Amino acid sequence: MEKASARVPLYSRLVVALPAGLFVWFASMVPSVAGGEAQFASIGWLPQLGVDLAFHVDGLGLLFALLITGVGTFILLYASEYMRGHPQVGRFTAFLVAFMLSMLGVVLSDNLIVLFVFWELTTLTSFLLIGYSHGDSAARRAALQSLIVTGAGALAMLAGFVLLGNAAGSYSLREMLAGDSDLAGHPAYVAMLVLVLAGAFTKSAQFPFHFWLPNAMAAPTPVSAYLHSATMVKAGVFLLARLNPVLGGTDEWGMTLTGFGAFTAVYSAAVALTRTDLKQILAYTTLMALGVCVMFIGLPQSRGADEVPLGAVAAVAFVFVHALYKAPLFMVAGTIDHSAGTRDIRSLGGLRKAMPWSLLAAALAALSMSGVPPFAGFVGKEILYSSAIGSTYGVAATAAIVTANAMIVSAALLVVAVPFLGQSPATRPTPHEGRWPMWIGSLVLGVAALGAGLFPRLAFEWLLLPAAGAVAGRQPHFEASLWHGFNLPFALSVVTLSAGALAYWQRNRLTGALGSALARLPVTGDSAYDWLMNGIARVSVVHTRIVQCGIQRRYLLIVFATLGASVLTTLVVKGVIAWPARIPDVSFVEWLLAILIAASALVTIRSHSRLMAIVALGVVGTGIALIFLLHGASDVAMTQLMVETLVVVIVAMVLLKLPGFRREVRQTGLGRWRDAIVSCVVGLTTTLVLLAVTAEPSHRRLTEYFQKTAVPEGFGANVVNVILVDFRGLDTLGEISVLALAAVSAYTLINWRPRRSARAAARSKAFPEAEGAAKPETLS
Amino acid sequence: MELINAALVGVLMASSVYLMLSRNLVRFVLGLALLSHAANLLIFTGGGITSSITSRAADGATAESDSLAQALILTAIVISFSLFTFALVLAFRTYETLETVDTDAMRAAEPEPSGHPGRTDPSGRPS
Amino acid sequence: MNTLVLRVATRILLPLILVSSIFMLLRGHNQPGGGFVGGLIASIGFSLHVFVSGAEALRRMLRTDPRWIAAVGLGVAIISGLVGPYASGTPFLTSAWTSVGGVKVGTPLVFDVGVYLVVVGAMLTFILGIKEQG
Amino acid sequence: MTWLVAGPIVVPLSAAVVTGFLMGYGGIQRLVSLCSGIALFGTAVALLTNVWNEGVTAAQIGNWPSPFGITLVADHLSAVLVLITAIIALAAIVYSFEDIERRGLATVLHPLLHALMAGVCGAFLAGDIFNLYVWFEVMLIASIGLLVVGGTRAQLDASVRYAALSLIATTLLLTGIGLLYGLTGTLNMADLHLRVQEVENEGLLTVIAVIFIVAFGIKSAVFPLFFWLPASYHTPKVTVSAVFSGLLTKVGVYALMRVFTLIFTNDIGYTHEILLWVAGFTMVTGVLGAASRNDLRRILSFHIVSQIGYMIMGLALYTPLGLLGGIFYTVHHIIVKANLFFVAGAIRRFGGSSRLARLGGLYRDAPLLAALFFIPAFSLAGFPPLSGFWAKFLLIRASMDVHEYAIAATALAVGLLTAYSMTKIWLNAFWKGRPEDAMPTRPPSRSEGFFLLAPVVGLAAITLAIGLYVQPFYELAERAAQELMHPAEYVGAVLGEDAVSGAGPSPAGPGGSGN
Repeated sequence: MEKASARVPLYSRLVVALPAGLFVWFASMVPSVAGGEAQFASIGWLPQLGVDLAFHVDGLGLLFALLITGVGTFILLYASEYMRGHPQVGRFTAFLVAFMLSMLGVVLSDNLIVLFVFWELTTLTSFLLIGYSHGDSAARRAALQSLIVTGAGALAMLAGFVLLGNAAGSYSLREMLAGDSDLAGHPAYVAMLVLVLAGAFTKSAQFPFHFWLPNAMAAPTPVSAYLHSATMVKAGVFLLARLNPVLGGTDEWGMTLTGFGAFTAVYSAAVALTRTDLKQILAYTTLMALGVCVMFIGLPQSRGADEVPLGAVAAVAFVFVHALYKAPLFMVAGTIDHSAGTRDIRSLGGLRKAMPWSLLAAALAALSMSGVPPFAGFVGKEILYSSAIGSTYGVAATAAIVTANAMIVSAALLVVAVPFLGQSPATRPTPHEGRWPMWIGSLVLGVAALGAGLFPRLAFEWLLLPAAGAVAGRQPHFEASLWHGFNLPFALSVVTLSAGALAYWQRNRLTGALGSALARLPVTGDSAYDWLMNGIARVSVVHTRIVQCGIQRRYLLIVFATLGASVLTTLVVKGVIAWPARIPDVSFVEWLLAILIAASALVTIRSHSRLMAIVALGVVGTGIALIFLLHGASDVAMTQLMVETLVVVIVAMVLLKLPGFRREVRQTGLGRWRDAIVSCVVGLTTTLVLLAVTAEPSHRRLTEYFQKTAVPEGFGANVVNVILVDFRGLDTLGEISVLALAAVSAYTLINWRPRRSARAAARSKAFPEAEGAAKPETLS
Repeated sequence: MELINAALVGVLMASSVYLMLSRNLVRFVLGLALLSHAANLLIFTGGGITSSITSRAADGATAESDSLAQALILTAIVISFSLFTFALVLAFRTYETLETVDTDAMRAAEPEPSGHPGRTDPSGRPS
Repeated sequence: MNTLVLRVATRILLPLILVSSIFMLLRGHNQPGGGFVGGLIASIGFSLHVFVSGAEALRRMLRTDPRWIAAVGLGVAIISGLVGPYASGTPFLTSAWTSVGGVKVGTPLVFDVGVYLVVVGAMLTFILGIKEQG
Repeated sequence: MTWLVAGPIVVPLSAAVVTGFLMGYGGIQRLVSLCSGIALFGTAVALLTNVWNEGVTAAQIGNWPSPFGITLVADHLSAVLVLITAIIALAAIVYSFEDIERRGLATVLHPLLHALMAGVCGAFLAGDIFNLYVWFEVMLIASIGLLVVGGTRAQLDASVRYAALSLIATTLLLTGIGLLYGLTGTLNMADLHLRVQEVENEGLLTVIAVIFIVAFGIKSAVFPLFFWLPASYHTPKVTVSAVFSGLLTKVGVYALMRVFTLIFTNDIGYTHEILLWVAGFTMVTGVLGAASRNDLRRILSFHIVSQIGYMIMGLALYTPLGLLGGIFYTVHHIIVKANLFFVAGAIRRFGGSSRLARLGGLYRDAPLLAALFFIPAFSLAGFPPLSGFWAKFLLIRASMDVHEYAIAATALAVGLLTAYSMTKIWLNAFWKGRPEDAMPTRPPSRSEGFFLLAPVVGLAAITLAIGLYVQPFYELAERAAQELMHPAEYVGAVLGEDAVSGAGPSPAGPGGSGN
C-alpha cells in the first residue's frame, strides 16, 4: 500500500500553512472574545430576502473554529504523509481544504441560510472524500449513503430554517437572540423543532440515523479522523448548541435531545465493544460522544439548583475533550494500518517497540478518553456527572452516562492496549514507526489534553465558558478545577473506571453477550436504508412502466381522457352548459351539408378500405369548404378546396404505398367501447363549449376596423387578403415558414437514410440504443 | 345555425379522436386531418357567423362573416396542411424503416432496452 | 393514365393554370384570391404535370430545386418587410406604397409574391420528394 | 426601439433562409451560422438592456395600432428568456461543429436550428395570442425536423410519438384561441386582459382556461400529458436534444405563465389550484421516471419533466415570490439542463456509451469532464452555492409563506431524489471502474476538446455566476415577476397608458365601438 519511494508533492506540505495560519488568527481573537466582544462582519448576498454573508465570531464559533483549524493543521500534515504515492492526491487535498473552509463557514455564519449553504458544502465535500477509494463499491455506497441521509436531513432543516426565519422575522442568529419573539409559543414551533432536529440528528448521526457514519469509515483515515471525529459530525451538535437559546428551554426540546442523545450514547458504546476493526471501534465511540453532546445540550437542569447552566458547560467541555483525544486515536489507527497492514485487533499486538511515538500519543489520548486524572477527559467527565446528577432526569441520566462512559473506558483499552501491549501475533510483516508527520500531530494533541487537564481554569476561562455562554444564552459562573474533592461525581468516576477495566478484563464474555443481543435486533438502520432505496427503485420502475409504457395509443387515450374529463368537469362545476334559447332556422342546404359531412366522417372511421377513407375525407373537406362559401368566406372556401385537392393527391400518393387497414389487429370490444366513450366525451364537450361561446354577445370591433381601414390605408378591397399580408403579416410570415420548413424536413426525411451495412443493421436491431453513435450519413 | 355547426364540430372532433386512438398510424394521420377541420370550423362558428346571417336578413347585404376569423382560418388551414403532409411522410418513412404501421409494435425508442430493468445497483456495483 | 391525350392536354393546360394562378395572385388584394390560392393553383397544375410526365420532366422544366424556390419566397417575404421600415424607420413589416402608372404598388404585394413562391416551392418539394421515392 | 423587439425573430429567420441556401457549402454555412448566432446574442443583450432601462417595450408590427395589428412585446420575462435562448443557440452551434459531421447532417441542422430559434423567440415575444400559436407551429415543425433528421429507427419511432402529441397540443391551442376570440372578439393579449374583465359568463372563461392548461400542458410536458418527452429526447443528436431540453418545454411553461397571469386570473381558486396539483404530480412522476432509467439521456429527460413541476409550482402559487421563484427556476433550468445534455454527449464520446452499465472510469481518465458534470448536476439537485439552490430556496420559501406545506415538502423530497439520480450517474460513469469488456476511454482530440467542452465550460460558468452572485439575477426575476403580477405596465406599453387607467370602453382606435 505504501509507496515509500514516492515523493510527497510540495503543495500537500505547503497547504498545511493555511489552517495553521488561520489557527493563529483565530487564536489572536481569543482574548477579545473571552472578554465578551464578539467579532462581526457582513456583506449583502441576497439582501432582499435577508440573506447576508454575515459572520459572527463568538465564544462558541471561536471554539469550533480553533478546533477545526487546529486539528486540521495536524490532519493535513498527517495526510500529506499518509497519502504518499496514492493517485489523485491533489484532488484529495483540495477537497479536504474545501471541507475545512466549509466547516469554518458553518460555525461562523450568523445567517441561517448561509449556514445552510456551508452545511451542504460540507455534505458535498465529504461525499467526495468518503468516495475517495472509488474503485471500491463499499466506498461508493458509503458516499452515496452519507449524501442521502445527511442530504435528506438538510432539506428538512432548510424547511425548518424558512419557518424559523418567518417566525422570527430574520435569518440572522444575532437578531433572533436579540429579538423578543416568543418562538416557543409559536404555532409552528413543533414543526420547526422536528425539521431542524432532523437536520442536526442526521448530520450528527444520532440514532436511528447513525448507520452512515460507521460505513463512512471506508474513507482514508485522515478523512475519518477529521470529518468523523473532530468536525463534520460535530456540525449537528454545533447547530443544536447554536440554536439552544433560540429554540431550547422547552419540554419538547429537552426530552427529545436527552432521549435521543442518551440512547445513542449507550447503544453505540455497546456496539463499539463488539467491533474488531480499529476504525469501527473508534467510529462507534464517536457516535457515543455525539450522543453525549446532544444529550447534554438538551438536558434540563432541575429548578432550585444553582443558576449555573451546567448542561451547556458539560456539552461544550466534552466537545473540546473529545476532539483532543479522538483525532489522535484515529491518526494512530491509520498509522498502525499503514505499517502493520491491518486494522483488525485480533491480528494486532506488540507494536510498542516498533512504534514508540505512536504508543505515547495513543496512550495520552486513551487516558484522556477514559477520564483518568489529570487529563482533560477527567475534568470533562466530572462536569458531565455533576450536570447529570443535577438534572431533571437525575437518576436515569446519570445511569445512562455512567454506563456509556464505562464502556468507553473499555473501548479505550481495546484500541490501545491490544495493539501495542498485547501478544504479537505470529505472522505479520514487520511493523515500523511512521515518519514524523504521522505521529507529531497526535502527540501534540495528546499533550494538549494533558495540559488542559492540568490547567483547567485556563481552558475554561478563555475558551469553554464563553462558548458555554453562547449555548446557554447567558454567561455561566463556573469555577473549573481538576480536583473537587471526594464527592458523588468522583465516586462515579471511580465506578466508571473500575467497571471499564472489569469489562475489558471480561471482554470476551461481554462482547459475546452484547454481540448476540445486537444480532437479535430485527432491523438495523443500514438494512432499513437498503430497504428504502430498493423500494424507491422498485416503485419507480413499476410506476414508470405504467405511465411511460411506450404504447402511443395509451398516451393518446390518457391525453384525450384528461382533456375530456377536465373540460366536462369544469363545465358542470361552473354551470356553463347552456342550450340555445331559440330553435335556429336552418336552411335545407345547411342541413344537407351537415349530414353529408357527418356521414362522411363516420365513413372515414368505419371504412376498411383506404380508398374509401380518402374519398370520405375529401368529402368532409369539400363540405366544410362549402359551409365557408355559404357564409361568404370565399377566400377561405377557395383555399380549402385547393388544399383538399392537394391533400387527396398527396394522400393517395403516400397512402397507397402503405399497408391497408385490414392488417390492423382489431381492437377488443371493450377497448373499442372505451375509445368510443372518450371520443364522444371530447366531441360533446367541444360542442357544449362552442355553444356556450356562441351564446355570448359577439364583438366585431376588430373586423369593423379592418373593413374601415383596408381600402384607405391598406389599399386593398379584399379585407381578408389585406389582413393576411398587411394587418397580420407576421402571422403569415410564420405560416409560410412552417410550410417551407415542413417541405424541407419532409424532403430530407425521405431522402436521407443512414447508410448501414448488413452487420450494422443486425446489430442495431439487437441494440437499438447503440444507433447513431458513429455512423456515416449521406444525402442520397 | 350555430347549433348545427357546433354539433358538426363535435362529430368531427369525436371522429378524429376515435381515429387517433387506433393503433394504425395511417388512421391516426387521417384523424389528424379531421381534427384540423374541426378546429377550423370551430373558429368559423365561434368567430361569429351567426351575426352575418342576421345581418343578411336585416339589410340584405352580401353575406360577410367575420373577416379576421377568415384570415385566421386561412392561416390555420395552411399550417395544418403543412403539418399533415409532413406527418404523412413521417408515417411513410416510419413504415419503411420499422416495417410496420402498428404503433403498438413500434418499440425502437421505448422502453429502455435493459436486461435487468431497474436492477442496476445505485452504487454502481457490477451486478 | 399516361396517354397521349392527357399529355397534350397537360401541355396546353399547364400554361393556362399557371397564368390563372398568377392572375389569382395579382388580383388577390382586391378580390378573392391572393398568394395562397395562387400558389395552390400553380401547385395543382404542376402536380398534374408530374402525374402525366413524371418527376424528371418537372425537374427539367423548373431547372432548379423547388426547395430553393421556397427559400427564395421566404427571403422575399422577409425583405419586403424590411424595405418599408428601412425607408421610414417604422416597425418591421410596415408597408410602403408607391404608384406606378396609376396602380398602387406596395410591399404587401411583394410579400404576397413571397407567399406564392413559398407555397409553390413547398408543394413541389413535397410532391417531388414523395414521387421520386420509389 | 421597436427594431430590437422584432430582431430576435428576424435575425434567426433570415439566418435560416441564408443557411438554407448554403446547404451545399459546409464551411461557409458554419461560419454564417455562427455569425448569426452571435448576432442573435447581440440583439438579445441589447433588448434586455433596453427593457432593463426603459421597462416594457412593445413594437406594433406593420405600424398598425394595437389591438388591430400584431404586437410584439418584450417585458423582463420575455427579454431574459430570449437572451437565454440566444445563449443556448450559440452553445449548440459551437457544439455541433464537432458533434455533427460538416458535410452530413449539419447542412440541414443549421437552417432548422435557426428556424427553431425564430419560433422560440417569436413565442416569447408574441403579444398576440394567435401569433403565439403561429410561433408554436414554427417551433414544432422545426423541432420535428431536427428530431428526425438522421432517420434511425429510434428517431423515427420517437418522432411519431412527438409529432402525434405535439400536433394534438397545437390544434387544441388553436381551438382554445378560437373560443377565446369568439368570446372576447380580440386576440391581442393586453387587450384580452381588459376584455376578459367584461365577460359576464366567467364560468365559460374558466372552461376555456382549462383547455389552455391542457394545450400548454402537453407542450410543457406536465403530468399526465408528458409522454412525448421521455419518449423522444434521448434519440436525436446530442446538439439537438440539448437545445430541446433547454428550450422547448420552457416555451410551454412561459406560455402558461403569460396566459395565467395576464388573461385567466378570474378564477384563481380553481385554475391555479389545478396547476398546483399538476405541479406536484409532475415533480414526483418525473423524478420517479428518472430513478427508473439507466441511460444518461433518458435519466436527464425525465428530470426535465420533474423540474417543469417546480416552474409550474411557482406560477400556481401566484404570489410575487412564487412567480419570481418560478422564473428564476426556469432560467436556471434552461442553462443547467442544456449543459447536462452537452456533458452527456461528451461522456458518450469519450466513454463510448451513454448507458450507465457500459460506462465507468471517467473520474480517473477525464477529471475535467468530471468537474464539468459535477457543477450542473449538483446545481440541478439544488446544492448550494449553485444556481439550483437559490431556485429551490425561493420556491420553498414562497410556498411556505402562503402555507402550502404539502407542495413544499414534495419539492424538497423530489430535490433529494434528484440528488440521488445525479449521484447515480456520478457513481456509475465516473467512480465505478470501467466494465471489463468496454473499450478503453479515448482522450479527446484538440478539436473535440474545444468544441465539445467550450459550451459546457461557458454554461457552467453561468451556473456558478448565478449561484455566487445571485442578487442581480434575483432582481431581474423580481422585476419580471412584478410585471406578471401587475400587468398594468404591460398593458400600458401595448395599448397606451389610457387603456390602463380607463379600463373602460376601448382603447383609442377608429373602430372602437366596444361591444
